[in-house]
Amino acid sequence: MLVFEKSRAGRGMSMLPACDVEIKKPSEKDARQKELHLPQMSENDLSRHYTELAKKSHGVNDGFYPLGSCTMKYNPKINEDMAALPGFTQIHPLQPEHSVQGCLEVLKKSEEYLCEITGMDGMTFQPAAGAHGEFTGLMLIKAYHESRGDEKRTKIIVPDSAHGTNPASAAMAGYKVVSIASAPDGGVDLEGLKAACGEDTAGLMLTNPNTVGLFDKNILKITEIVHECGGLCYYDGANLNAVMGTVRPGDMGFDVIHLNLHKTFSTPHGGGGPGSGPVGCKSMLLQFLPSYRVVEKEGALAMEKAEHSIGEMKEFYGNFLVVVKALTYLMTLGKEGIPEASQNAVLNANYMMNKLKDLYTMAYDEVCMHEFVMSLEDLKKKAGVSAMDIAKGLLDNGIHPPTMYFPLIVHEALMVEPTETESKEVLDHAIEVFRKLYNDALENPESLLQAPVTTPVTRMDEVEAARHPVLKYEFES
Amino acid sequence: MLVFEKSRAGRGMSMLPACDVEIKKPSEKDARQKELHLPQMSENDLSRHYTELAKKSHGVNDGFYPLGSCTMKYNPKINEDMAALPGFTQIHPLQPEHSVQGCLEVLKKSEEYLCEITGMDGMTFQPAAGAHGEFTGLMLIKAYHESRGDEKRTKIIVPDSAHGTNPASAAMAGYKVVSIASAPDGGVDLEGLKAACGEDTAGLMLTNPNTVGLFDKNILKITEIVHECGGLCYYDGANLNAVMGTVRPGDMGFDVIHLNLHKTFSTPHGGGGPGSGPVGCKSMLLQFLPSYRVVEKEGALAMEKAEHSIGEMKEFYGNFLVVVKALTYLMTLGKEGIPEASQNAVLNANYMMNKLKDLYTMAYDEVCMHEFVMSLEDLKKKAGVSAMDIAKGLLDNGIHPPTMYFPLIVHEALMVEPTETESKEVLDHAIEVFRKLYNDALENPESLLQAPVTTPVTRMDEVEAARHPVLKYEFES
Amino acid sequence: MGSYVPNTLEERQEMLKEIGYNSIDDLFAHIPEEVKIKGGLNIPEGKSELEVRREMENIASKNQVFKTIFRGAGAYRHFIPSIVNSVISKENLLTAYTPYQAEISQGILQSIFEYQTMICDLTGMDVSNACVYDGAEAAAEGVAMCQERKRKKAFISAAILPDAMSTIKTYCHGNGMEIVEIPEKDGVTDLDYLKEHIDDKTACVYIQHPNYYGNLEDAQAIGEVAHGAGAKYIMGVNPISLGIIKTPAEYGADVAVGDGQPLGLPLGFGGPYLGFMAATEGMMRKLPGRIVGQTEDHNGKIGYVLTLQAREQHIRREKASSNICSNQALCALAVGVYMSAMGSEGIKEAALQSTSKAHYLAAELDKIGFKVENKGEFFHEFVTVSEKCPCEALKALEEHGILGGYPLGNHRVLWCCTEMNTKEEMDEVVRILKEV
Amino acid sequence: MGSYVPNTLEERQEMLKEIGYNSIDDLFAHIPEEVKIKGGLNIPEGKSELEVRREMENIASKNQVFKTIFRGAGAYRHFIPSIVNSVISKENLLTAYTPYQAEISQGILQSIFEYQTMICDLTGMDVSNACVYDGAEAAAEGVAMCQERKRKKAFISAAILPDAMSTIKTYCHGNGMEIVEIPEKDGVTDLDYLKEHIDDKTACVYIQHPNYYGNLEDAQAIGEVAHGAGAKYIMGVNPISLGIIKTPAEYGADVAVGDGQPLGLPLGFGGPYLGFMAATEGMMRKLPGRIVGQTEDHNGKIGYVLTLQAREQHIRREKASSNICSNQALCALAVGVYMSAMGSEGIKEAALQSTSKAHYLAAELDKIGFKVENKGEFFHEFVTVSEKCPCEALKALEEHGILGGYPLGNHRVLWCCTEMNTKEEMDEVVRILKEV
Repeated sequence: MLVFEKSRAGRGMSMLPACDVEIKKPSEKDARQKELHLPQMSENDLSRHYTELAKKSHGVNDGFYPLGSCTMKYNPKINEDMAALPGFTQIHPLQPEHSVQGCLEVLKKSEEYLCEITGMDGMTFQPAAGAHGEFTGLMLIKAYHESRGDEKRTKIIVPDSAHGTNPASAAMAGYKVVSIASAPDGGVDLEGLKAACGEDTAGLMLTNPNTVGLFDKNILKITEIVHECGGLCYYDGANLNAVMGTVRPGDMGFDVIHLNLHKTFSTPHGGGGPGSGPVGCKSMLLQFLPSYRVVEKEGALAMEKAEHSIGEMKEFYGNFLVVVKALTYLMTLGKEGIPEASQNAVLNANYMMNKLKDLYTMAYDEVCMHEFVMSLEDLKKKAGVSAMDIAKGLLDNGIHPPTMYFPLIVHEALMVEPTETESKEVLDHAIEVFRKLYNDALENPESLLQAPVTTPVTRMDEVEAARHPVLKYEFES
Repeated sequence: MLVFEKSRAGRGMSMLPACDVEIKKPSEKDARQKELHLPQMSENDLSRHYTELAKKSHGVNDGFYPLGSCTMKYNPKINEDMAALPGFTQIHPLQPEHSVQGCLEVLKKSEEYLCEITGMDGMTFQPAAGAHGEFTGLMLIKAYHESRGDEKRTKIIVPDSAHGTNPASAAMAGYKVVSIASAPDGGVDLEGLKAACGEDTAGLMLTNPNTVGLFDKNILKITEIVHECGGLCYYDGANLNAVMGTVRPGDMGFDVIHLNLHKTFSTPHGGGGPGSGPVGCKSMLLQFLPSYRVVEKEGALAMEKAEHSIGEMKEFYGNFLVVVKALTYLMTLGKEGIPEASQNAVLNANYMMNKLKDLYTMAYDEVCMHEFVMSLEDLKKKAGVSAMDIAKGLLDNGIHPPTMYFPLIVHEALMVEPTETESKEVLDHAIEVFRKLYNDALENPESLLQAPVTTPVTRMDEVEAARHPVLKYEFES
Repeated sequence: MGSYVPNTLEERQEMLKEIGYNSIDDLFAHIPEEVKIKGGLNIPEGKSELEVRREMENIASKNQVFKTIFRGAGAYRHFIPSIVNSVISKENLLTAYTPYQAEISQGILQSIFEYQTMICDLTGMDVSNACVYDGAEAAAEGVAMCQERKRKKAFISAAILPDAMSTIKTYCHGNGMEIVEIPEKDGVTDLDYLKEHIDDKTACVYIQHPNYYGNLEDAQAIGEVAHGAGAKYIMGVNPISLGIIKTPAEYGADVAVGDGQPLGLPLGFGGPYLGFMAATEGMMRKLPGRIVGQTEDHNGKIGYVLTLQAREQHIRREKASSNICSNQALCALAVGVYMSAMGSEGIKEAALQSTSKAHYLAAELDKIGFKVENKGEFFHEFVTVSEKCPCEALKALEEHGILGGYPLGNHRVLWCCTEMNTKEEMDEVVRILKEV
Repeated sequence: MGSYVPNTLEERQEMLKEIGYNSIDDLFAHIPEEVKIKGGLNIPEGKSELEVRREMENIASKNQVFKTIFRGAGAYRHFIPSIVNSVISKENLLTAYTPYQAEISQGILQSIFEYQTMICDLTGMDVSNACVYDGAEAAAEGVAMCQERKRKKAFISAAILPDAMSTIKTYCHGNGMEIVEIPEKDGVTDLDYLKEHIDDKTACVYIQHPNYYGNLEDAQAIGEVAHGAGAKYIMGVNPISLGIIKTPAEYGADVAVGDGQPLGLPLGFGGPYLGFMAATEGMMRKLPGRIVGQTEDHNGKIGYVLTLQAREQHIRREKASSNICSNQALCALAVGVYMSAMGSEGIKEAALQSTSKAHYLAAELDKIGFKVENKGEFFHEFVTVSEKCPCEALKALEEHGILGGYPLGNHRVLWCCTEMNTKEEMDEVVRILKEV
């Protein structure tokens, strides 16, 4: 039942005292005319409403969540406590600098950690999410070429295995997208790349390890090819959890990177956000960064604007409280913990892959990084059970499904990312469920076509939802 | 699965830094020999363990909880926030007085509010729960008689409808319990009381409204009879939610009272505690109070011990953080809110009772206070369905059962206390469910004998549990 | 060192052995040696929870928490009911991903559907998306969604939040739209300038209402000018103000955007906040970001799903209406809880008290030489101008634990009041300022 | 006025009408007029949430929060992992009643069963109850449960927490047991006195270990004396110390009690804390309070229930082993989370660091004239004696945000260290004291 259906005229909670100054109302000309229909609830009813909604939701805390390319790792409790400190939550973004030295220290320390981890020279925390970071990074590339009077660079090269945000971000930055096909091994096809590169190339956007979970062995060659034609290299940090502490994008030849603090650095996804997508870059791009960077000045921390800033990407300094959570995590893991996390993410993925590959067809049968992609094309042909059906079968077993139908270059794809915070028992249990579902698919396909049956609702009619959109509750009056 | 079964040797969380001083171990003679078997868990596994346990629990926040005599009202969120303020949680109980003025103010303000509500002259917050308060109150009565050299008063009169804690507390205080039968109308039988009273009477313990939910119309007469024989009158505050703001125990002739802050004043029950059972008394008993009272001295607040204190009932000053929650509630409701709460508790109870009484037999068919008692004796005879079976049927409908088989003077009793924080819709739904179950009992009794079927476990074998007690997990080593 | 990896060294070895490897290094063997880090990362060693807590608390203590705040300028301290944080701390909601798997995400989806309804109710618009990053970014997305093949010019009022102006410019530098700043005149948008310069290449006109200086614009007239030229009309609004001030719909806007921070989100040194976006029915498919719709499951049970995904990046890639993927979902949840807890009456009251207190403070400051610049109606912000630089005055307030208004240059201060400010506090400000 | 009543005035009227009444007063008509309050309660009017929050925060701010604490004496500041509060804030656990309805209380029941197991593991005893109010009350209940028809005398060491001594006396004044205080000699229980006075009327001997002064007692020997006289042996123990110090079982105790506060509960100005009680198998049915046992449901599924209820007040009334009803369940949950988060190694480490730091501080204080009185082994508390009154010294520490030891009279101070105290802090104490 919607909160509006639970609302009763005249109910409510007592939040504010009576006004202690003379009441000033807006003039008739500017006074609101339409009545408001916000819920009128007792606190008990409202609280129970959200208790109910929470019961119909599923988070990492409820169980295994191997959602490929999303890095659904455990969200440590201390992160939340630190981000809830009044010394952070109650700070106005426009307080005088001397009164926000703690906030500036958070940004400075986070930049130091993350620049060292990525091999970059500086970083902005303004971008609010990964896609926002991509757009920011591309605007830096744009500013770079413009600053050199290099106006002809109008194209961004994007592999066909990329996340949809990559081409979308390039388009927002006003670039034409050149899509290049992947090599049979899932990596960048060097010849294709060379052919695409030219004096109109602004840059390349790459995810490495790529979206099929493989580290591109030609990585140095790739960035070299792009640099040779005058383009810059953009690193999509979505998969950093696979390699942090082992390799650094900066050392692989990348000039700009965005990170997803809500993936790699353990801040929760919150049902879709807020995330944080800081963008790091090499020194020649620092002058273009948006927002402020924190610098030391006369023994105190100060905010400094870049000389040729691309301008703001949003208000203030980014999703600051999310950065607090990530810094807490960085300080906790530190020098040894960062590589330990990625090593175990990779181990867990390879363990699961190897324990499933006799049944499920792996898109690429080699060592994977932190995630792997299976193709259910065969199974679909054999049994009429699709990747979607297997995914829905997992729901009935308390496991969140892998990412479905991505990357687009693999048919009937399921992309599995266990993360390092899952134990062997959890993986073994999931392996067992996956194997059982495979057998179910062969022996009793109908059971999967009907799945899920244990969830609050069964499969939804998405076509109808899009065809006749009902996007809000209609009030009677 | 128990947490111990999820434990794996070598796992764990990193809580403490290395020791920064020389390590000092106890000598061999006093060194622990037996190995510890505490869980070894990752934070993710531990966190999910308790997520699981929480899912197998049911609180007020999950739905209607009409548990008679327990006053399961809504627990406001602001109470929890206030009790979590570092300015309260991080205060050592033995700090100098000038550094705990805020804590003392909490105790002082709470005493002022509660003394006015109960009509008492002073209060101690040391008792940790209702039963602890009862024992405290009886020790005050004992001290009173002893201080007068009145050694012959060895008996406490308790009606047979009383909570079990009443006679148990009297026994702990070294009193012999004189149980008096209730009058047919559920109240105190005046003649029986007179007969029981004598020069060996230390006092009377009474709940009013009583445990069948009725206000004793003879209340002034009752306390007068006890006083006349030289006894004191103890008020069990369990049912204060019915009358606060309308009558005051002090005005009814009571000399001592305990309150249940976790019932009447909205602090949560926590799965069985912590509660808080402050004890208030009339002026002649103040000199015997345990712990400290807060007084004003030279413009500051100070702690003062009673001259002839009965001694401590526990450490320090009681469940202080629970008192913080109750004070938050008291301040929120205030002068008009306190009677409003009790009026609506009574209205809700009468509403439900009247909507059920054509089907269910009410133990006393008159205006009830904040709760009412039904007897299912007839139904049991007719259909073989007991109070227990109806209770279990409620579980399958998402409603917490009423208190079962209490008070003892009503057979097959179900005692329903809706509280004031439930809306008409919630009551109407519950009424519907109760009526449906009644019909089920007649038409399909088997369905109730098997209930519940939707819960994590079905009915438990309690006999076996008590006969062959398994009270802990047995480790293998 | 802290670690969230459950498996012990032995278990890792066991797992490796089971899948035919000797060491973890084997799994990284295919990575070219020359890019591998030599000698480890140059960052501090990991720390125990006790140390991290101690260090973070120490860092937080270096910030000054003001008990009393009269500063807004884009971030507003309103009352946040306890129930808001209680709800958003629920881990099933906090630790979930974007609700792609509708069957186990009905709680989150329903909360977004409710949020969309409330935003529509508040703004009077037909449709709302599930939120974007913040008010400034919502403004930029709003301008972008009005772009048409033959209309690539956007008129932006100069009297808007500077960060919003800058963000719009950044986005437009990306998507190729031309920005024309409509100058400010007497604290409001210069309507004459707009009338004079608007043309048939104009995609949209954007104003903020109340504007950066707290003033109400002649919002109806501006909309008429925009529509007269065939352009869309976008209003950036303060959501609290909508409790008592005309809705964008009532002023004739096609798109309404704003920052949801005043609706239950803490100041948090600037974020996370939330950008809300609502539009007329006709612009529904141009909205960026997630949208939740109602539908039925296979058994006919009502439920909710992410819908109209054909607009989005994961389907349309470079042809998407925006690249947005993660938004500020948990903030939208907080906003939903806030609006439910306050209710219609609560929001109205917050609005009424905010503006009433601002008018009281303005009058009092005016009396002591901080002359109020605002000429027409203003909501809960206003600008004072004084002969002397206000730096001394603001410093004096700071020393009393009061964050005064936001200095605009050397003589002007932008003040803000909300329902959190008491008369007592305001009288204290006046007393302190008199003494300076 | 704040209110948590959902029903509006109209709804109340409607409900009254439906059941045949005109007004709420009708429902109270049977209450004698002469006892009714005239003119309402004399308490302040109700307040909005904003006002209540403001006032309570203001009250809390009148307390001084010490960053550094060297005071114990019954309340100890140990590290509390973040996960502890995260778990006990879950509302299904927080807002539930005592788990009488086992079918919907398996989570709470299992958590208690786990708690009981951990307490048994920590103390080495056979059975544990589900907790009582706190350490002092647990001691009093422990003494009471040893009473036998012909044994009504209890020997109590004078070297225990004063509140525990007082509580034991109060309880014994109620139940009629005679208390004999065993004097303290050189900071420990006078064994010779006990040997001399114990007799066949003695029900039990109670000591605290480590005792009030931090000293380890000759616990083995005391137990042998007790048992030699046919009496029960009760030990009050600090649970953290059990990480490294012999268990009560190893010393031969029949009953072990203590305060669980060090295991994850905040100082909280003295409560809520938790009293744990464990005993040998033979004394199982004498334990007061709730006990959870494992059993099966009708389908053979393992589950948990409240058991051995024949001991309890709601069944046995005046013949119950105790009157306890509500206990400190949520605190027991916190203790369970704490012990799981710390694990065996964590508890050992906390114990080891606490004692190591106490020995460091003792040595340093001894050097500067605060002579350490403790003669034998001590755990994490110790007593210094100085010629001058320590009041000046403690005040100086206070001014630096340090809560020093607890003054015992005019020359002695009882100090405490835990893993929370750094060497740096201790060196600062010494530096400050030197200057006084």
